Amino acid sequence: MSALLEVDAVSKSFPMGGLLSREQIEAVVDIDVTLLQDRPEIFTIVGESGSGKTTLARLILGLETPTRGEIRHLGQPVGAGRFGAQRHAFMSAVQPVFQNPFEAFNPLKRVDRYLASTARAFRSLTRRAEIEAAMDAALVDVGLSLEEIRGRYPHELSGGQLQRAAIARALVCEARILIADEPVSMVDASLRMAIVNLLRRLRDDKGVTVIYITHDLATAYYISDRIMIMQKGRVVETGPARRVLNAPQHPYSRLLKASVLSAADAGQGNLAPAQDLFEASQEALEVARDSRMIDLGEGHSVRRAG
Amino acid sequence: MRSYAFFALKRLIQLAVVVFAGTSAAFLVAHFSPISPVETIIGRVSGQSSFSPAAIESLRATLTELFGFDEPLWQQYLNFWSRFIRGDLGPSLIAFPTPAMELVMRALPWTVGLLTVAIVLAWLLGNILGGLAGYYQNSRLLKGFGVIAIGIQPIPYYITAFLMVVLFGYIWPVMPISGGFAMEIRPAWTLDFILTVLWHALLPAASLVLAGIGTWFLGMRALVSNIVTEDYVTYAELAGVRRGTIVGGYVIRNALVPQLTALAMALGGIFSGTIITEQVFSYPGLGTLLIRAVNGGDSGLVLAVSCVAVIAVAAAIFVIDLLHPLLDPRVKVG
Amino acid sequence: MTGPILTVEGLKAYYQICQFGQHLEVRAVDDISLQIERGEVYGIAGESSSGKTSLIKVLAAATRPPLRVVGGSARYDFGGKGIDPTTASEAEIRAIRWRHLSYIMQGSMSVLNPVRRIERTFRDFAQRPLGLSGAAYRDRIEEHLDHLRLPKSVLRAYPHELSGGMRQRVTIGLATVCRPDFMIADEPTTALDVVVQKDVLSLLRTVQQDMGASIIFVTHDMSVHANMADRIGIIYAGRLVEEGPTRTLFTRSRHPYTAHLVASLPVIGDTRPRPALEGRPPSLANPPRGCRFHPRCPLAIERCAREVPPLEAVGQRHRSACWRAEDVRPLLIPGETGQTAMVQA
Amino acid sequence: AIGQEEGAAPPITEFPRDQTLILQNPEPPATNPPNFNIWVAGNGAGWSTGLHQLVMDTLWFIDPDEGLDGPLYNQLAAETWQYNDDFTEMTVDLREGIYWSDGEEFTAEDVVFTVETQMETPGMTWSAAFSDVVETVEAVDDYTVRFTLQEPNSRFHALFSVRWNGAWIMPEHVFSEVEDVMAFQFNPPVGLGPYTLHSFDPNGYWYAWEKREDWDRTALAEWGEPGPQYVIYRSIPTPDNRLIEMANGNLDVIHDLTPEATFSIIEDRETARGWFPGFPYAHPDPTLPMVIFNTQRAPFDDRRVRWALALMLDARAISMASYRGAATLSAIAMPPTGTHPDDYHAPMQDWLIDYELDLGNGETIQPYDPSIGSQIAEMVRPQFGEDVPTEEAAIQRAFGFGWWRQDLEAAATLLEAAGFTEGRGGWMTPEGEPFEFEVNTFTDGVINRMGTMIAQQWTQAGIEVTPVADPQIFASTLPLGDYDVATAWSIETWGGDPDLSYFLDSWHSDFVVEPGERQPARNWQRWSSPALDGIIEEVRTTEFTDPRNLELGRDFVRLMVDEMPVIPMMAYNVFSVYDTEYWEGFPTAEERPYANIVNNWANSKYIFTQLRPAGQTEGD
Amino acid sequence: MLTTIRDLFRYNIEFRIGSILVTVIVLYSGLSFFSPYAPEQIYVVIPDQPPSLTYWFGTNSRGQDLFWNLSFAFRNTLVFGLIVAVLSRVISIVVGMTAGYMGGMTDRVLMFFNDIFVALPIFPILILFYFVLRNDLDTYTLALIMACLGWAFDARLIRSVALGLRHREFTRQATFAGMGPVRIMVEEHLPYVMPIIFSTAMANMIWSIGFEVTLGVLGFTNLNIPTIGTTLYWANSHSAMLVGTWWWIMIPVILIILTFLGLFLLAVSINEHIDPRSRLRRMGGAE
Ligand SMILES: Nc1ncnc2c1ncn2[C@@H]1O[C@H](COP(=O)(O)OP(=O)(O)OP(=O)(O)O)[C@@H](O)[C@H]1O
Ligand SMILES: Nc1ncnc2c1ncn2[C@@H]1O[C@H](COP(=O)(O)OP(=O)(O)OP(=O)(O)O)[C@@H](O)[C@H]1O
Ligand SMILES: [Mg+2]
Ligand SMILES: [Mg+2]
Ligand code: NI
Repeated sequence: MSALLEVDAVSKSFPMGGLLSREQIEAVVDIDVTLLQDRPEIFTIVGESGSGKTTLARLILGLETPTRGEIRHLGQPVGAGRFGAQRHAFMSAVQPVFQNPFEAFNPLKRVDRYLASTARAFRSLTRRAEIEAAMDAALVDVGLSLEEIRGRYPHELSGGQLQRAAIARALVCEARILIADEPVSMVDASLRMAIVNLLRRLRDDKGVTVIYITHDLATAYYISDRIMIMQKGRVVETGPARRVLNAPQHPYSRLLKASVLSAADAGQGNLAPAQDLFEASQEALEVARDSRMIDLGEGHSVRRAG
Repeated sequence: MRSYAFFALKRLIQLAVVVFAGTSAAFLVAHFSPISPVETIIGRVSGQSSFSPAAIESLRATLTELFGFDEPLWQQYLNFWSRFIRGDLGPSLIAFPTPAMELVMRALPWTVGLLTVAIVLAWLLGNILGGLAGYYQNSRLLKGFGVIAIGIQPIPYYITAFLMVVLFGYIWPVMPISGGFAMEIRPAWTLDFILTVLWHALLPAASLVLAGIGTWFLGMRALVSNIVTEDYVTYAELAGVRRGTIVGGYVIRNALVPQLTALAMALGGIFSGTIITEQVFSYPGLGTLLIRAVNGGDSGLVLAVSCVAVIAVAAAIFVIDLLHPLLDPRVKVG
Repeated sequence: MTGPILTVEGLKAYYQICQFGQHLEVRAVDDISLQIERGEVYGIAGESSSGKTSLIKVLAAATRPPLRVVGGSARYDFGGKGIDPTTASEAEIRAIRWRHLSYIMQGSMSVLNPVRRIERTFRDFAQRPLGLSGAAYRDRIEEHLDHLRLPKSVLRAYPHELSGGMRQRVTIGLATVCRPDFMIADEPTTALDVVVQKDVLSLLRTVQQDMGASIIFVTHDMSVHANMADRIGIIYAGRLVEEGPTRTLFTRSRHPYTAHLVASLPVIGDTRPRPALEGRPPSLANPPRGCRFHPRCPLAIERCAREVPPLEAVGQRHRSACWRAEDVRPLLIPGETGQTAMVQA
Repeated sequence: AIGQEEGAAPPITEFPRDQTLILQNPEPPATNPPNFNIWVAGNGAGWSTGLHQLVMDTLWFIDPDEGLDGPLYNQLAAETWQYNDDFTEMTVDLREGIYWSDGEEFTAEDVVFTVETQMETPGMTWSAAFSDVVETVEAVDDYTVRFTLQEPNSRFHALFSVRWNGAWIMPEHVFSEVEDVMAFQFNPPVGLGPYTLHSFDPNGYWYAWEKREDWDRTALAEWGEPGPQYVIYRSIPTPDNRLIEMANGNLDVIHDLTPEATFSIIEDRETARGWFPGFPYAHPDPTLPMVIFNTQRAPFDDRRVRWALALMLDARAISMASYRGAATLSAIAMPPTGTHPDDYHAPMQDWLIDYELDLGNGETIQPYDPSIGSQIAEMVRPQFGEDVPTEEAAIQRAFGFGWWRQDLEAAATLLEAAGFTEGRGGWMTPEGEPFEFEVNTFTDGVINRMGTMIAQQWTQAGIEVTPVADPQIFASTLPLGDYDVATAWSIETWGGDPDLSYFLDSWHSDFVVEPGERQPARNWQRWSSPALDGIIEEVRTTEFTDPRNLELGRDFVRLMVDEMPVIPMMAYNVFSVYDTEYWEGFPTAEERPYANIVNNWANSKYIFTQLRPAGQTEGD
Repeated sequence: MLTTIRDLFRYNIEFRIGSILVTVIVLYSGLSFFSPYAPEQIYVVIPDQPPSLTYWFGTNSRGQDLFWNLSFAFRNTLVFGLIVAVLSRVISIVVGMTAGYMGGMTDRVLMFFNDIFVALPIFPILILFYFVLRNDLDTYTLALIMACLGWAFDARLIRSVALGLRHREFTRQATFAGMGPVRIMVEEHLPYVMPIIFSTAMANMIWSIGFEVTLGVLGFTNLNIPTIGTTLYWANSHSAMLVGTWWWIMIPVILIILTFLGLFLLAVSINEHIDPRSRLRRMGGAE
C-alpha cells in the first residue's frame, strides 16, 4: 500500500509583528498524517477555532510552505514551484472545497466557467463538446446537471447547488483528494445532509479521499473513517472516527464531545458547561510541550504528558 | 512598540529613496530645460539699453563661468548632491547669488498657509457634507448639494478662481483681489497683520475650497453609501445610538482612512493649485516663483522648488503610512 | 404584568421591488401569527432564505425598503405600554430600544465598529438607556462583564483583537446590559466551535433567566433549538408551518418539514443514514400554490397543491399547518436508537 | 522713510489716496524682492518697481516723446557730453548741490567709483560695457569727470543716457564699505532721485516710495516738485485684475492692457483715458513690430521673395486683427513715434509715394498707398464714432502715414521671377517643393494676433504658413536664428532723437555670425549689406547731435525699403491707461506729449513733476 | 449587449440622461469635421457677437464663430482626456492589480516605483516637455506624458481593492480551477475594480483637462491647437469676461459641466449594471 499523501512532522509558525520581532505563532506543530492510495477514506479534522485546521489544509494544498517537515503527494514534495508543471499535476489531483459556497464563486461571474476552466486546464481538453461532457459528468456525480448550471450566476443558485457545483468542479479534474474546510458550516440543516451524504457517496462510488474539516462532531461521526482532533496546533487524539468519538481519551476530546448539543434531551435546556473537562483540557494544553502521542492500538493514539 | 519603530525606520528609508529618485528626476528636468538663465539675464540687461555686441559677449562668458555651466553635467550632478547633503540647494541663477532655498523659504509660508488651510477646509467640508449625504440619502438639501458638486467638479479651477475675482472684485467689489496683505500694514505678528492676511486669503481660499469640495464630497458620499450598509452601522441604529454618534463615529470615521490618504496626496501635490491661484489673485507663493524660475531657465530655483515638492509628497506619503496603523487598528504593522 | 409580551397577528412583510419597469414582490413574511410569553425563549427554525431574518427585522422595527410591512400587526406590551413596531414612530421606537427591546444581530465580527474600542461601543449603546454616568456607569458595565465572564481588559480592546467567542459574548453583553424585557437574536452562535457555542448559549440563557426576559431567536441548527428554546416555531417559505413546545416538536412533530429537520440531525453514536431533503427551496417571489412545502413533501396529496393549510391547534400549545398533520410520524426518534417509524405514504 | 530693517517696530501707516500715486509695474513680482542692487546682472532685483524711476539717477535722459523742454535732459550732468575731436575722450560737467538720500553730497567720485567698480567686477550689469570701452576715468575736480576711451567712440555717452534705462550712478560712500558688491542687497537703497523706499511687499508685488523731504536737492527738482507724497508700484500679472483695480480706484496708471479691455474701461470710466483722447488710445513705443526674415535661409535671402511676401499682406486686416484697428502703421523701418514722424515719415512721404518697385520682368509698380490710414479710420468709425479722428494730420499720427498696397499679382510676378511656380495646391519653391514655413510669434498680445493674421494672409495667398506661438522668441529663437520668419522687432530707437545708433550699430556685418551660432542683439534678421555697413561706419564718426545723422537715417530707410530684410508693420502701441480721478497732469498726445506714459521706463520720472491732485489745478 | 443598453435606456433614467448628454457632446465634437472654417483662422466672422440665431454660441474677439471653434476644442480636449484616462487606467490597473494580487516582493517593488511617480513634480516636468517639444507637443504627445504621470495614485487605490480580493475564497477557487494569475486578475478581480476604474477615470479626466487648462491659461501649450485650455487662454488674453464677451468663457464651461454630468450619470448606471446582484435587485428576484 503506497501513500497517497504524507504529512511528515510538519510544523508551521507565523511571525508576529515586524521582522525584528521574535514572537511567533505556532499554528501547526509536528503533524503526521498518511493517506493511503488504495483506501479512499474520509479523514476528519476537528478542533477549536484557531487550532490550525485551516493552516494545515493550506499547507497540504501547497499554499503555505511548512516551517519544518515535509508534505508529499505520491512521493513528490508538495508546493515546489508556484506555477510549475509539478504543481499543475498536483492541483489536478488535490482540490479544495471551500467553506462558504456563496463566497467561493465570484458573484459577478457565471458559475460554469470555473468548471470549464478546470476541465481545460487539468484535463487538457480543448474541444467544447469534450469540456461540456466532462463538466456534465462531474455535475451528474453530485446530483446536478450542466443544464441546471449553465449560464447561471451564483446568486441564482441555492447554497446547496453552489456547494455541489464547487465539489463538481473539484471532480472535473478527477481529483483523488478533496480538502473540504468546513464545507457545511454555512449551509442550513437540510442542505447539510445533502452535502455530507454526497461526500460519503464520492468516497464509496468514486474512490475519492476527503479531508473533512469541521466543527460538527455529529457529521464527523456520521461520515468519517478516521478523525484527528487538534488543539492549539497539536494533534491531541487521532484514530478511527467512531472509536475515538465513542470513547474519547484526551480531556480536550472529551470536552468537545461533551459540548456537542444534542437533540436527545430536547426541551431540557441542558447547557451547563462541562467546567471540569474545560479545566482538564487547559491543563493538558499547558503541558503539551512535553507530551507525546501514545498508541492505543487500532490506529488510535492520544497525547499524553511525559 | 519596537516593531513600530522598525516599521517607521523602513518607511523612512523608503522616504529617502523616493526623495532621491524624485530629486534626481527634478535635476534632470531642470537641466534639460532649453532655456538658459545666462540668456535670460543678458536679455534683460541688454534689451533695454544700448549695449554693444562685444559687451554682451563678455557678459555671457562671465555668467557662464559664474553659474558653473562650463562643467560637465555629471559633475554638476555630483556637486548638487554634495551640496544637497549639506542642506544647501545652491544659488538661484536669476537672483544670483541668493541661495535658491532663501527664495523658496520666503514664498513657502504663503503657499503652505493658504493651500493647507484651503485644502483642509475643503476636505473637512466635503467629507462632512459627503458623509451626511451618504447617510441621509433622502435629504433633498443634500441631494441638491450632490448635484451642485457634480456640476462644480469639472469646472477648471482657473474659471472658478477667475469668476470669484470678477464677482467679488468687480461686479460687487468687496474683497481685495491681489496680494497677501494690505499695503499699509507691515508684516509682523500683530493682530492687524493677521487679520489682513486672513482677509486677503479669503477669496483665494474660497475658490480653492469651492474647487476641491466637490471631489471630496462625491468621494465621501460614495464611500459612505457603502459603509451604511455595513452591519455595525445597522446594528448601532437598531440600538438607538445617537444619530450624531453614528454619522461621526461609525460612518465617517470608517470612511476616513482612504480619504486621509487622499488628503495627504492633495497636500503633497499642492503645486498644481498654487500656480493658478497666485496668477489669478496675485497671491504670493511658490507658484509664481516656479513660473519665474522656469521662464528664466533658473535650474537652481526649479530644482529647489521641485525638491520641496518631492519632499512634500514623499513626506505626506510617509506620514500617512505612519499614521495608517494608528488610524485603522486593524492594520498590522509589518 | 400578565398576557403575552409580544403578539403578532397576520403579519405580512414583503420585499417590494420596482425597477426596470418590472414590479416584484418577495413574500418573505407571509401571514404569520404568534405570541410570546414573558420569560419565554422562543426559537425560530427554518431553511435558509425562508424569511427568518425578515421576520426578525420587522419585530425589531428594522424594516427598511425594499422590505415593507403590508399587513397584520405586531404588538409589544412592556409593562402596560403597548407599542406596535410596524406602525410606531421613530421616536417611540427609540424610546424602547435597548431599555425594553434589544437585538443580537447575525455575525459577530461585522456588528462591532472595527475602529472603536469595546469601551466606546458600550458607551454608545448603553450609557443613554442606562441613564448612568461616571463611576456608577463604569461599575455597572464591569459588573455586567463579570457576569458574562469577560475580563475587564476587553473594554480596551478593538473588535479584531478578540476571538470569535469573545466577540459574540461582547455582542450579548451589549444586548443585555440594559436588562431589556425582550431580546431578539439572529443566529447568535453560527460559526463558533462547539465548546464556545455551548458556552455562549448557556450564558445567554442564564442572563435571560436572571432578568426574566423573553427571547426570540433564530438559528437553523436544530440541536441548539433543542437546548435553548422553550417553544419553537418552524418557518417554511415565509410561513409559520408549525409551532409548539420544544420537546413536543422534537418527539411528536405534526408537520412533515419539521419531522424531516429533526430526522436529518446526525447524532454521535448513531450511524443510520440520514436522508436529505430533495428539491429546491421555493422562490418567495413566486411561491407554489397551496401548501408551499407540497412539491418536496413525501406526504403531499392533491389537496395540498390547491389549498393553503391553516395553522391550527393539534395539541396543547401546538399548532401545525398541514392537511395531513395526523399522518406525520417522526422518521427517527432522537436518542431512541434503533426505533424506526417510516412515514406512511 | 525707512527700509525693511529687521527689528524696527512696525508702524501702521496709511497712504492717503490724494497724496498717493499708484502705478502698475509691468514686471512680474520681483524674484528677490529685498534686493535693490540694480548694478548686479541677474540678482533678482526688481527694476521698474519704482527703483529706477524714482531712486536712481544718471547723467542724461533722452525722452522718446517731446520732453518738457526738448527730449534731451541734462540730469546729473550740467550740460551735454563733450567729446574731443577724435572721440577718444569724453568730459562731463556735473551739477552741484545734489545730495544722496542719506545726506551725502553727490560728486565726481561717485561717477568714477561707478565706472571703476563695475570694470573691476565682472558680472555687474555695465561691467562689460565699460571695460570694453573705457581706458581710464578720472575726477578732474569734484564736479568734472573725464573718460579716456580705448578707441574712438562717438556714442559713449549713450551708456549714461537713459531712454528706458542706463548706467546708474552708485553711491560711493555706501558701496566702498561693502566687501562683496555682488552679494550686497542695497536695502534700503540710497539714491539721487526725489523718493526713498517707504516699504515693500516681501513677496515683491508692490513697492511704496515716499517723497524725500529734501527733494529739492535732487536733479529732478530742476523740472519742478513731484506731486505725489507717496508712489506705489504694483505688479499685477493678469490684465483683467489691472482693469478691475483701476475700476475700483486702486490704480492710477496701467502700463498695458488688451485693446478690448482698454476700450471697455475708457467707455465705462469717466476719468480713465489713454494717450490719444479717442481711438486708437494707445501710445506708440519707439519699437517697431515687424516681420523678420531669417536672411541666412533660402529663399528669404532673396529680396524678391521678401518683397513678394510684403505685397501679399493687407495692412488693414492686420491692423484690425492685431489692434482692432488701433495700430499706427509704418511702411518704413522707423517707428512712427516720438519725433520720428516729423523727422522721417512726413518728409519721406513723397519719396514713398513715388517709389517704384521693379518686378523683375521689366514691369514696375508704385506699391505705396498713403490712404491706408484713412481707410482704417473709416473701418473703425462705425464702432467708435466721434472718437476717431477726421483730419488727415491726426489720422496720420494715429493710424500711420500709409503702407504698401496688397498686390497679389505683383507678388506673384516677383515670386515667379525668383523661380517659384504656382501649382494647384499653392506656391512651389524653385526646387519643386511646396513653399511652406512657420512664423514664430509671441504667445499673446497684439504681436501674436499680428503674426497669426500675417500667416493666415500668406496661407490664403497660396503658401502654407503656420503661426507658432513661441515663448522663447527673444531668448533663443531669434538669437540662434532658429526660425524662418518671425514677428518681433529688431528696431528700437531713441524716439526723441533721429539718431539710429541705439540699434543700428549692432547691425554691422562684423557682428553677423554663421548660421547656428548665437547672433548678438539686435540684427535678428542676420542681414548684412555693404551699403548698410557704410551708413553705420559714417554714423560712428558723426557726432550724436550732428544734423548729418538725420540724412544717414533717411539713407538707411531708403535702403531698407529697397532690400526689405524686414517688413516694418507698425508702432508697438502700448495700451497704457491712466485715471484722472486722483491725479492730473499726465502727458497726452493732443495737448502735452511731454513724456512717454509707459511707466516702467525710467524716463517716466518727469511725469511726477507735472502731477497735481485732481481738482486742484482749476482751483489754483 | 444591445438589449442591455436598450433596457438600461428604457428603465434607467440616469443612463438615459447620461447617454443623451454624452451623445450630444460627441456629436457636437464630431461636427468639427464639417466646420466651414479652419480652427486657426481668425477674423472670418464679425468679432464679439453674442449668441444669436446666426451664431449659436456667439463669436469671439478673434473673429471666430464659437460654435465651430468650440467643436474643435471639444474634440481635441475630449480625445486628450480620454487618451490620458485610458492609458493611465491601463498602467494603474496593471500595476495596482499585479501588486495587489502578487503581493510580497512584487508588491513592494511596484509600490516603490509607484511612490516615486506620486512624488514626481508634474508641473515642472510638463513645462519642460513643452519647452523641449514646443510645436511638436500635440494633443497626443501631451496626453502620453500626462498618462505616464497620472496613474500612480489610482494604482494605489486599485491595489488596495486587489489586496482584499486576494484573500477571497473565489480567488483560491479560481487558482485551483487552473486559471493563471493574468486570467484571475482580468476575469475575477477586474469587475470588482471596475467602479474604482470608472470613478478614477472620471477624476483623471477632470484632472488632465484641468491641467491642460492650467497649461493653456499659462500659455505653456501649443496655442495653435484649439482645446478648452487654449480657448480660455485666448478669451483671457482678450479680457473676455470683463469686456462683456462672457459667452466665450461661459459656453465652454457649461459644455464641460454637461459632458461630465453625462459621464458621471453613465458611470453610475453602468457600475450598478456591472454587478448582477444589483441588476437583479433592480429587476427583482431572490438572492
Ligand atoms: N497568515 C497568517 N499569519 C499569521 N498568523 C496566522 C496566519 N494564518 C493563520 N494564523 C494563525 O494561526 C492560528 C491557526 O489558524 P487556523 O486558521 O489554521 O485555525 P482553524 O483551526 O482553521 O480555525 P477556525 O476553526 O476558526 O477556522 C491562528 O491563531 C491564526 O491566527
Ligand atoms: N434586500 C432584499 N431585497 C430583495 N429580497 C430580499 C432582500 N433581503 C432578503 N430578500 C429575500 O427575502 C427572503 C427571506 O430572506 P431572509 O434573509 O429573511 O431569510 P433567512 O431565513 O434569514 O435566511 P438565512 O438563514 O440565510 O439567514 C429571501 O428569499 C431573500 O432572497
Ligand atoms: Mg479554519
Ligand atoms: Mg438570516
Ligand atoms: Ni516697452
